[in-house]
Amino acid sequence: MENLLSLAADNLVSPIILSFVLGLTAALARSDLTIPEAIAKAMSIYLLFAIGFKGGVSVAAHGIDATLGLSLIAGVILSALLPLVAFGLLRVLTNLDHVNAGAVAAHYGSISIVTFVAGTSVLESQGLMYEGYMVAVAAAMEAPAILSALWLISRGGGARRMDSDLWREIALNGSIVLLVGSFAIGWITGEDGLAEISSFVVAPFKGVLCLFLLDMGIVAGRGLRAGRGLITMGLLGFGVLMPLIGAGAGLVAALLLGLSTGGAVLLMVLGASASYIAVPAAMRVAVPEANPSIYLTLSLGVTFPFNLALGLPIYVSVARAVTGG
Amino acid sequence: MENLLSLAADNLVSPIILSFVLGLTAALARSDLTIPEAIAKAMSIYLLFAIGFKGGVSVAAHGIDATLGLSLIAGVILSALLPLVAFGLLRVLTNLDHVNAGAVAAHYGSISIVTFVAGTSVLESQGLMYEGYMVAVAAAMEAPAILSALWLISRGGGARRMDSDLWREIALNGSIVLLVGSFAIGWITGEDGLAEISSFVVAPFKGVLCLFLLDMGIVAGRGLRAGRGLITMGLLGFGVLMPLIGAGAGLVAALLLGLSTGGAVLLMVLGASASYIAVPAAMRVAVPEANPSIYLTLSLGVTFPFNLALGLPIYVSVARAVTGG
Amino acid sequence: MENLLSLAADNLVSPIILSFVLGLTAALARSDLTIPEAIAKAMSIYLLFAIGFKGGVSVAAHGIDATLGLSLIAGVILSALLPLVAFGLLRVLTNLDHVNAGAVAAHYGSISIVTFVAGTSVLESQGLMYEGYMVAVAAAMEAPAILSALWLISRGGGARRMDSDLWREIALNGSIVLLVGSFAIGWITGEDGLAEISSFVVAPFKGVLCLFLLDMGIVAGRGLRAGRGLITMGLLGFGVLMPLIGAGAGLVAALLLGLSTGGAVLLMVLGASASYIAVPAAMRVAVPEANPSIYLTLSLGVTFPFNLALGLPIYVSVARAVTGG
Amino acid sequence: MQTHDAKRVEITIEAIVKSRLTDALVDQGVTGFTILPVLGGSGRSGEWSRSGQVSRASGMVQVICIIRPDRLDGLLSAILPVLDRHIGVVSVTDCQVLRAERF
Amino acid sequence: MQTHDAKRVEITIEAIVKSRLTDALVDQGVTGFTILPVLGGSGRSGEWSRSGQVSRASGMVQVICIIRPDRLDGLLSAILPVLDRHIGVVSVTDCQVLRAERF
Amino acid sequence: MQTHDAKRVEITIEAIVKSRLTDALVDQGVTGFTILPVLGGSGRSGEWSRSGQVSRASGMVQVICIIRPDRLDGLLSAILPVLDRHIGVVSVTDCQVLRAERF
Ligand SMILES: Nc1ncnc2c1ncn2[C@@H]1O[C@H](COP(=O)(O)O)[C@@H](O)[C@H]1O
Ligand SMILES: Nc1ncnc2c1ncn2[C@@H]1O[C@H](COP(=O)(O)O)[C@@H](O)[C@H]1O
Ligand SMILES: Nc1ncnc2c1ncn2[C@@H]1O[C@H](COP(=O)(O)O)[C@@H](O)[C@H]1O
Ligand code: NA
Ligand code: NA
Ligand code: NA
Repeated sequence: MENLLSLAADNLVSPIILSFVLGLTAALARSDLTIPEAIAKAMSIYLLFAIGFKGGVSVAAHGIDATLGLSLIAGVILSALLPLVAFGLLRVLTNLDHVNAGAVAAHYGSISIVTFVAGTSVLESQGLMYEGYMVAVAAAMEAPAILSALWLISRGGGARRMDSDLWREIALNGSIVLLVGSFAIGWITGEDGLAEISSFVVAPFKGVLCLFLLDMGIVAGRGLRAGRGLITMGLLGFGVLMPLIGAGAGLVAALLLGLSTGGAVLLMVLGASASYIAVPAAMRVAVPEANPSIYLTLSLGVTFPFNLALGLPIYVSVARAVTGG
Repeated sequence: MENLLSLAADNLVSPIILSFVLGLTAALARSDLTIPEAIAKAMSIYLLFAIGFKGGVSVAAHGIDATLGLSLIAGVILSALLPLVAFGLLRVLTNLDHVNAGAVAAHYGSISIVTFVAGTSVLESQGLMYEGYMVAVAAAMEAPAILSALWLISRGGGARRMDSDLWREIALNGSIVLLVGSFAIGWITGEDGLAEISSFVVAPFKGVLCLFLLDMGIVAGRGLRAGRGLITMGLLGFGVLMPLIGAGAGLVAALLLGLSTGGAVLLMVLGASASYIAVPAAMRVAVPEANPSIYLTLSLGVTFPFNLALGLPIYVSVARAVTGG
Repeated sequence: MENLLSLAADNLVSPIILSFVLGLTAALARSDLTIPEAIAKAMSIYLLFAIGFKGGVSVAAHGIDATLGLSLIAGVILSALLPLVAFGLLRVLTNLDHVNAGAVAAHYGSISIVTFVAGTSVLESQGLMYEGYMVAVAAAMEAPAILSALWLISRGGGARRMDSDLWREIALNGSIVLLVGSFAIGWITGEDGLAEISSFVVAPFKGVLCLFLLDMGIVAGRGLRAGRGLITMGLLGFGVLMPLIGAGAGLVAALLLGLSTGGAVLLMVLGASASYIAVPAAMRVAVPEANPSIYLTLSLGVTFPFNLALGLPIYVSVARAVTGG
Repeated sequence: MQTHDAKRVEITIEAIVKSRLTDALVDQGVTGFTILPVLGGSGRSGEWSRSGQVSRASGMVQVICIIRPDRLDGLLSAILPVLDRHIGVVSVTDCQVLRAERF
Repeated sequence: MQTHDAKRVEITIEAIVKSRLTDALVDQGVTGFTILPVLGGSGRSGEWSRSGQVSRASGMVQVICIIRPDRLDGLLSAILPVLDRHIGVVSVTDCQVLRAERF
Repeated sequence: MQTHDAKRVEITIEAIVKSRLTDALVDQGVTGFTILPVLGGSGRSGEWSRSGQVSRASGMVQVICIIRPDRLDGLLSAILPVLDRHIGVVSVTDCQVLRAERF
């Protein structure tokens, strides 16, 4: 417990978290501080490329163990099932209609790669190892949640349009392609490849993450200001409870798979985090009736900061206690 | 004197200055070399974040001494008084009306953070230390000049509109928020924080500064071409004289405060430099009648290159001679 | 031969090539992965600045030898003559009219700086030295091809408009100015300058190159999809044959000049590569009737990947065999 | 100067369905259009701005389509299914064009 | 296709007073508008271009506002105070819109 | 509100000849115009998009020019030589402006 508190305190004074706080504060105070759209996209491309590449290199270095395939399958299952839990919870805690509830549920089954990245940072500062292929698990968890949420929504009436555009949106969206592609590049080129570009993908990584979180703070703050009226106590409760449930599910899966402590933390983070890039785009295409302010504010304004500030230290402490790592 | 000349020569052959010269030359020769707006903004965000953060870390490392508070107050006073001097000088040397003279004066009371950054580069290459909190002094000097210039203008007739938008523009403009915010982050996270992101905020810093100065050279060159007709001998004289006066005032303040040699140089630089980001924006809101070509050309096309090429070595030499550093 | 194969294999598994392949694949699969225009421009500015600067520093370090001037002249001659060869070859292999054939020919006389950069990467990984002024030769080869192609086109009827805009477009286009300017900065500031900014221009260089090639892959892939119908077998043959001819001409020139093995490789690469930045822009101004899809698809979609994947190892092997390096 | 009557259709629509919209245009035989970026806006679904956004979920574009008057109805019917499901605005203006044979 | 008369107001104005302008619009009950980025331009105060600028002092945006004809006068009077002090241009065009109930 | 008749000319043209076009405008005495960025488009020469492009060879801009009706013919003749050689589209719309003395 003491451990958890000191970890939480340590976590809160990292430049990464404080950058998010700065952005959030600036936006809530209505400062005109903004990051140009092209730069925000560039930083997200950089982070995806770097995290994918490093994951691939780590797999090349440590070899594939039997659990890789099983972990991917576990990720897919988690991603597909968590929306059902989220949907049920939303129907209990809030009065969202089934379309909006389904759209929100899709976000919580899927994952936030930035939360994942922040998790790896914490692990590194704690000296905890993790399986390199967790990046591939993250990629695998992006899409299944979308399909199961669309199924939930269509059950409630009104057939969803699953045309080829939507399939392409889901399967070939830029962030998945980049993450999987750079993972493959890292795997193929291995340690030699890393040596060539490590002063690009490793050295400045945390600094870029700071600026990216500054931007996320700004966007979240603007969203919270605009969505003030939308976020009821029920939604707020959901936004804090659901990540804990997702983390719990991730922990169970990790124990069944026999992952390392670090790997368990990351699977908890993946379960706990909610998408704010890929899923919102898919929902605009497939379920335009759903209100984007609800799912964006919830995912970016509530769950993301919760995971960043409190979730991460909790997941690390619990995983350590349970796995004895 | 010899020392000054060799310093000036050294200064002129740095990649930073030459990058500015390259941009200036390209624009004057009407090359189509341009830096996209989003990239220029990103570089300025990077520079503000890095300089603020490093300043904060340095305060965390060396502790606050009694002069911090006094230096902030001195900065505010300098920023508030210099516009009065500038205004008087403009009325003597030029025939600008009181609105345009007031708008120009606001720029010279405020500061240019890029000139400040170039100053810290010179100090580092000379091995001179400086107080980390000078960054906070820079931030404190951004705004007071605006208020005193608006007072000057309103004295001349026509009440200025000081509505809430303008207050927010002045107090919460992005560059101040970012500078102060990253200073706070640096202060809180200290050397540990720096260790985490130094390969982002320290290592590539000078290189980014080169590209940023390339862009400033381009913008200044385009401004000079467009503003050819506007810059009279009187204005030119003002653009060179005023920084010397501002540096003198900064030196006096530094001696009274008992700053280190490096700190004295930086306070001179702050006094000498003219804003080209925050103040122009505030003037467009508060004094739209003033002609932006005049103040932008003067600040960016005359005073900025003067400080960069000649001012910096002069200020270093004088500060060394006076403080014996 | 064995050597060539292993070199080719090594080359193919570098992160640089694989990033291009990733971009190409994503675009062909119609993924929405894109790099914002401003970021693509910024990366190209960074690469030009870094490569020019490093070339200049290397000249400052090793001094100018007599062959510098001769190499520049050789480059100009190569650039001026290769379009004639290309034009003839196009008239034999394809049924392009003389306007389109001339426009394509201009691209092959000129050079691709990214191919050049990829060439220097291969040389470095092979431990081969090269003359630093090859960057200046690259700059000298950008423009002459345009003039000789315009002469070819005007011979076929319809006077070309060589007005001052076009001259400026050719002589002062941003990439030449930046390359020559940063070369000069590197030359003037020398090793000292490099020490100041090497963690910007050297350390992250290859990583940025990866992302830039990712973008080039995307653009090439989109071009290939759009230009499917345009690329006949004849054009394809030209796109592969012409770089070999250009490389041959480069090799002969290198032997006459007595360049090092690495220098010979780079002159081969310059001969072999086809412009895709400067020349397309000049052609739009001077020969708007020519179809940009033809020359862009050929240069970016056929010759660039050919050089990257197969050309480079071939040129290195041949140059080693011939110069005994 | 000889000019001809035409219609200028300006469609402000979510960026994410841009290709759905242009596909509908092309299906209808409308192959000429220009796409402008949109910085931000406000409507019944609130205010939004482009800066800092990473997701493609928010963000709109403006598609401009100049056509011969007699093709207007076909165009509007073709795009209506896309517009019906997604937020967006359409305006049609009378205009004059040079070189009518291009439209 | 059933269309309705409307007015398309296009206001090119300094970016820095954008929120002042949109506040004036919202105060007047006009909550629908679209904002386009502007790359550069030229007018009585000379030529300017966006590239490389860091300061928000230069730079303009174009605010497009489609409204029912009877609301035009109110809108114009609401924005005039902002326009009077700042450089900028306004044009009003007759247009046709689908789904008039939205305006 | 007192408004005046004017013409709104919108020229979509290759970015690379932008300065050629604006020089032609200025020569003709037309010193007021606004330039909008263009993201992409489609026409007889196919579809294109701005993203990822480095070369200035592709890419278009939209030049908007509001003028007094009697100056339209002069303007069109002035820009025709540029338009003739380069791809692009021109539309002219009737509009109303405030403060006619500025145009
Ligand atoms: N009256 C209007 N005039 C101009 N643009 C509008 C108008 N109404 C809506 N828009 C644009 O369409 C988007 C979506 O509108 P809405 O569907 O009403 O939320 C807004 O963000 C604006 O960009
Ligand atoms: N006649 C015009 N047509 C289109 N845009 C104009 C016109 N006049 C001015 N503008 C735009 O308004 C800005 C300011 O104009 P001005 O106040 O005349 O300097 C210019 O930079 C242009 O972007
Ligand atoms: N009918 C049209 N409506 C709007 N824009 C068009 C139209 N035709 C062409 N354009 C624009 O002009 C560019 C060149 O057209 P084109 O010369 O037909 O290839 C296209 O890429 C579009 O941006
Ligand atoms: Na999740
Ligand atoms: Na000052
Ligand atoms: Na060549």
